[in-house]
Amino acid sequence: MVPELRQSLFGVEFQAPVLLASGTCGYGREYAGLIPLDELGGLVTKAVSVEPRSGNPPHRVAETPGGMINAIGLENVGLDAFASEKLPWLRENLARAHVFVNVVGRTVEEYAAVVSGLDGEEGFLGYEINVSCPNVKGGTMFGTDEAALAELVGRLRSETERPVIVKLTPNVPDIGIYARICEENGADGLSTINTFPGMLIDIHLRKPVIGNVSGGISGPAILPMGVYLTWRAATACSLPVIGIGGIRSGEDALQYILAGAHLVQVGTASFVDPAAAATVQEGISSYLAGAGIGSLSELVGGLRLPEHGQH
Amino acid sequence: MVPELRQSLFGVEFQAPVLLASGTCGYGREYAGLIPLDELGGLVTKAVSVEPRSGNPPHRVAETPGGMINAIGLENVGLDAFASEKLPWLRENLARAHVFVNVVGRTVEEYAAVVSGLDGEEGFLGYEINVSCPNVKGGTMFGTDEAALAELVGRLRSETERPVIVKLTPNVPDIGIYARICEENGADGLSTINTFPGMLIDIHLRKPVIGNVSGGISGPAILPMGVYLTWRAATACSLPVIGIGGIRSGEDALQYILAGAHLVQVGTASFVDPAAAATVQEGISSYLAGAGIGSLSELVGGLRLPEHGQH
Amino acid sequence: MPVAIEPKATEILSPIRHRAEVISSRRVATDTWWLEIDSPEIAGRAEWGQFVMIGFGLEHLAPPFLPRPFSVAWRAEDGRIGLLVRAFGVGSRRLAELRAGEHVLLLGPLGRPFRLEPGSRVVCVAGGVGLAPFLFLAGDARRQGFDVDLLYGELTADKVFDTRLIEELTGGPPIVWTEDGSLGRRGRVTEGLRVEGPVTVLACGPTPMLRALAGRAAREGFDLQVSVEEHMGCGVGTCQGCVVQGADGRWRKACTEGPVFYASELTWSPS
Amino acid sequence: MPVAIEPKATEILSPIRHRAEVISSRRVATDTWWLEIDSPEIAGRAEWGQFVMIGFGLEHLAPPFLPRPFSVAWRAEDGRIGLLVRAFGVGSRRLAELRAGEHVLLLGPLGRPFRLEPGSRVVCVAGGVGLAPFLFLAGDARRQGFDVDLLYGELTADKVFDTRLIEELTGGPPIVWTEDGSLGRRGRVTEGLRVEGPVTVLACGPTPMLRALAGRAAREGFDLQVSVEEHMGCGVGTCQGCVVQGADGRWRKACTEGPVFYASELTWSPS
Ligand SMILES: Cc1cc2nc3c(=O)[nH]c(=O)nc-3n(C[C@H](O)[C@H](O)[C@H](O)COP(=O)(O)OP(=O)(O)OC[C@H]3O[C@@H](n4cnc5c(N)ncnc54)[C@H](O)[C@@H]3O)c2cc1C
Ligand SMILES: Cc1cc2nc3c(=O)[nH]c(=O)nc-3n(C[C@H](O)[C@H](O)[C@H](O)COP(=O)(O)OP(=O)(O)OC[C@H]3O[C@@H](n4cnc5c(N)ncnc54)[C@H](O)[C@@H]3O)c2cc1C
Ligand SMILES: Cc1cc2nc3c(=O)[nH]c(=O)nc-3n(C[C@H](O)[C@H](O)[C@H](O)COP(=O)(O)O)c2cc1C
Ligand SMILES: Cc1cc2nc3c(=O)[nH]c(=O)nc-3n(C[C@H](O)[C@H](O)[C@H](O)COP(=O)(O)O)c2cc1C
Ligand code: FES
Ligand code: FES
Repeated sequence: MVPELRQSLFGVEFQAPVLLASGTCGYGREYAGLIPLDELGGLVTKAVSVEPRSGNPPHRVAETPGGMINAIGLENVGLDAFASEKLPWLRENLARAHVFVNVVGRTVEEYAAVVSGLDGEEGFLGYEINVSCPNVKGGTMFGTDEAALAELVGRLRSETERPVIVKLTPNVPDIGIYARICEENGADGLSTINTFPGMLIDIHLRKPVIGNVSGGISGPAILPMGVYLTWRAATACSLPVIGIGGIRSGEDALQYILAGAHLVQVGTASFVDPAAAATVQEGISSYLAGAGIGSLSELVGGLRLPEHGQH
Repeated sequence: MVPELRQSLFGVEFQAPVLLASGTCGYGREYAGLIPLDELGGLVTKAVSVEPRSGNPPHRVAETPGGMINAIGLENVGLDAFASEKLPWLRENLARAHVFVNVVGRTVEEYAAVVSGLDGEEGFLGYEINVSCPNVKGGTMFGTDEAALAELVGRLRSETERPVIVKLTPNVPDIGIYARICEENGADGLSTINTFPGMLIDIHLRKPVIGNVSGGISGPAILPMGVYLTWRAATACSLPVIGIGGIRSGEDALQYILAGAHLVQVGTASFVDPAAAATVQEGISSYLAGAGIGSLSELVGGLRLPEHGQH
Repeated sequence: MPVAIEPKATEILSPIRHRAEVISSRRVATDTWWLEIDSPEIAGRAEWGQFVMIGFGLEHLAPPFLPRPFSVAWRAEDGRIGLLVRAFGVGSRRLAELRAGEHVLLLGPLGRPFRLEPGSRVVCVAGGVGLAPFLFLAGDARRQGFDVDLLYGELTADKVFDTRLIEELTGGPPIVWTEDGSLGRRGRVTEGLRVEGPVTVLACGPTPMLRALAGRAAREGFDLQVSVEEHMGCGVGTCQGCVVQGADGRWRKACTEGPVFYASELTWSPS
Repeated sequence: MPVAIEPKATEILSPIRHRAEVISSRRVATDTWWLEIDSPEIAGRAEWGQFVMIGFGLEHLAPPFLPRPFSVAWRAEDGRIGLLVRAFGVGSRRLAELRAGEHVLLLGPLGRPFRLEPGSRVVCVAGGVGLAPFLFLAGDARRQGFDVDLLYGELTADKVFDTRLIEELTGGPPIVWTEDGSLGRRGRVTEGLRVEGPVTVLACGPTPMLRALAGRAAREGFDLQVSVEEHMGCGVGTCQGCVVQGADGRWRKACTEGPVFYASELTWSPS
């Protein structure tokens, strides 16, 4: 018996629970021919901003223990070129995998401009809102500023009927607060988590390895943090959650799913092996088959807590 | 030429910059005979609370990718037994390595009771205040609550003339804010960082592996986060900083030192190899010798930033 | 006449940490390997039931990143120690794959050993790789004049460690039980335990097996020593990671207060 | 008469990802190894100057956790590819230690290759392991009738890759330079470059060397192709990690727009 991986979510059906994470799969086309994109759950594009952004000076990536650091600087082609040059390929080549457009901005207006600018186009399902961006107005990130986040989510809700997924930032004392703000302001789902701020120093040159000084840490190193924050977010509100962080096997993905995620994303692991997302998907399927579980959805949020736990 | 590792700090001289981290070296005695404790910079005891604490149910530790999770639950013998059973051994057996007592509490009063209760004793230099503890009054951690932290540090300052080091928690949007609160309220130094909240799920049992459900993540996986937060804390205030997180080589330690740390602590690495702290210390020394650097203190905070960095 | 065996363990000597070379590795059951490691330091000091922490050192990040506890299953005159390694999860699988010439980091010998009462018959009850400490103990004890029974249970025949090697190492044949009866007697190894006259009962194996034996020991009134398992961080008492619950409800460290406890020292909560 | 070499690279075929076995490993200089890997798929398609990402796959956590870029230094009829691996940092040290029988994960062939202009003399300027792509290119080009000079510079003699093997692979002796004069000519390899008549100058090596050549190319007005190095995440254009600065100030991806660029396409900021 082939286990059922399909789930209905955000008004559509996902054929499988694994998506490629934003910033690690370009605009999809780069992986064409190399991996079976259309057999995955979907993908999230590189961030799109209203104007093109040139990004940070090199080095932009380097290895850290069990993971990596990156500071790309949200380099992207901008809204117009995305719509005219990138979206058509996705529209024409993906029939079953769903596409989310990752959206960034420096002001609420900038985010709203991307959403309203794209909303009439075809070839994607919805938006993943990256709130780990500095807010020009407040100085802090949208994702760590309760009022700014509420305003942003509410505004984007009014711009579109498509699913709006908010991708939360991990470096807050209580992610549940931010999860509830998203829910109360009309988001359709959450992605947990973005990268952790980190820094790598070249001790010989006495300089940061990364041109931007600091960057975001991703990869297996952050797996247990991602599982925890996914569990906290999923139990703090009733929105569906997409689990992200360090996933490189079916077992890793199932930790997120038991913690409450409906879908997962694979990021850094695709650099280690472009076949990672497919491997994760097969790993989930063969685990279910081996354990005699008919459908993945039986496991979502299926974590059993001990009575004595004092989390 | 043997490089100079000594540094004057907190009113005393540290013969070397490497200390054993709290919770990973018991009360020192457990390592006696196994590693040359008195040749290190020092050690930080397991947390001491006013009453004994029994701690969490098993499992309390497990491996995570490139690191580990722990939820010991601050099990400790309590103030009185610490003073009568543990401190004498440290006093009698350590002539050169300095001892910090790691202090925990559920209220400001409990912290203050530990500090005032121990202050007349001999055998230790000062206190490392663990603020990653839930505050009974506010529900949040002391380390993520600006007002509670200010009150706590101010109160402890009034209880003792000994060095008070505050050990900061990493899961805040801006650690610089907390660093400055410590400085303004009279702390003598900072330790950065404590563990990251995380979770590990046994997918077969569908249960958290850790008896306490969630725990703290430590080890190499968190090295780049620790370096970043040390740099942020060291540049946000003028207090000396002790760098902690994932250190297992002289090179790792030197990243922290260039980021602004005067001293470092080695935790999880001692489980992998009890000789880790000595290895780190030798690694620092041989790096300095090879690079022709006469004294470690030349490197403290010696990070050079590129002009374009937009951290 | 058996001679009294004095445990030196209450004041444990500092353990030794050293890099050691794997001398040989041999598959002895479906998922189990017999490793011999060159460690004169540990071979010279290990007592029955003590264990080592075995890992790969600071540069290794893949599992096992933290070292894992394994019973000293054998110690040879020439300085080798033997470990019986069952590929259980991802970390022990890597250890089971160790090949001659590879190096490991050893810390040991660790923990409180088994104690034998002079004049008593010794019954060892081993569940699965719980056999390990008894390979070492049974042979020594027989040479010292003890009358030893070694009861050894597995689920199925393919998991049973080479019985000729067991006989060679321990100086006598084990009494093998399999749950499906595919080798030896059929049923749970605990059924094989008969307690008559002065007897020292020692047990090592999965917690449900130990729990069952502890229940019998309490009901039938015999002394039982058990070697327990718990996740370990340090192996030397610093991390407080390895606790099991004492009879008084307080936590006891498996690494330094155990791994061998009298069953009566512990709380046996229903699983 | 040399034949025109048409680069097929603008529309690059999808790269291949596969597990491959190391066939042999041989130390060829103090810190440099020559690896042969069984990869008929990549051997059959690699072009001059293209590279592979080489790593250990998803279970490996120690460096190299991320795969590392290495030039295809050779491709044999029987499906082997050759890599010239210098132990530079901790990741490449592990790759240099690869032994026959070990497996790696390969992704390739990747990137935009060198282009040869028909009728021109070919001068390859190699700094250190920048030699790698020219082992493959020089032999092929000579067989195709090109007149090829291979200038090869190292700091000291002990770093120089086995010159007989170079001659065997490329069909001619390299012109060796060492900075200390311990082998071949003394000085920087760039001093050896004479540009007369129609010439295709190709360079691979450390950035300061490329910068010096780019300066000369601009001043003396010859075409120069350089193979650049930058940290890479994916190797296939998805991560935008590997940028170098284009002449117009915009970032260019070394993995898909390079690694071979005309020097005039890039900004050469003073180091
Ligand atoms: C004192 C003692 C002696 C032992 N002697 C032997 C022996 O002789 N032969 C043998 O085959 N096995 C023995 N074990 C069990 C062996 O240590 C575990 O099978 C092994 O640690 C499992 O690791 P893993 O990575 O394969 O398991 P995983 O389940 O993949 O490990 C995940 C995590 O669990 C921890 N863990 C899991 N099971 C155990 C366990 N039982 N003990 C400690 N940590 C655990 C690991 O440290 C890791 O953090 C002994 C255990 C103890 C405590
Ligand atoms: C297109 C291309 C072809 C190459 N061909 C060869 C070759 O044929 N032979 C050879 O010996 N070397 C070659 N290199 C260089 C080789 O990739 C680096 O020496 C190697 O990646 C260094 O890794 P490390 O872990 O040893 O270095 P470390 O400095 O320890 O690595 C730390 C980090 O830096 C990154 N890094 C460091 N240097 C480089 C680099 N130069 N390129 C990419 N990432 C780097 C690593 O990915 C890692 O994240 C090539 C590089 C490129 C870009
Ligand atoms: C090179 C790189 C670029 C990224 N770019 C983006 C981005 O543009 N927008 C975004 O929301 N997240 C971005 N991320 C974060 C990932 O989508 C993901 O949240 C994170 O890497 C954790 O997952 P992982 O451990 O599987 O990589 C990027 C990550 C990497 C490594
Ligand atoms: C088993 C264990 C117990 C710990 N107990 C304490 C503690 O009692 N008090 C404290 O401030 N930190 C405690 N810590 C945190 C460490 O002191 C240190 O901050 C953290 O582990 C990061 O350093 P590392 O990566 O070198 O281990 C503990 C860590 C571990 C692994
Ligand atoms: S394993 Fe650390 S105290 Fe027992
Ligand atoms: S290495 Fe990822 S875009 Fe070039």
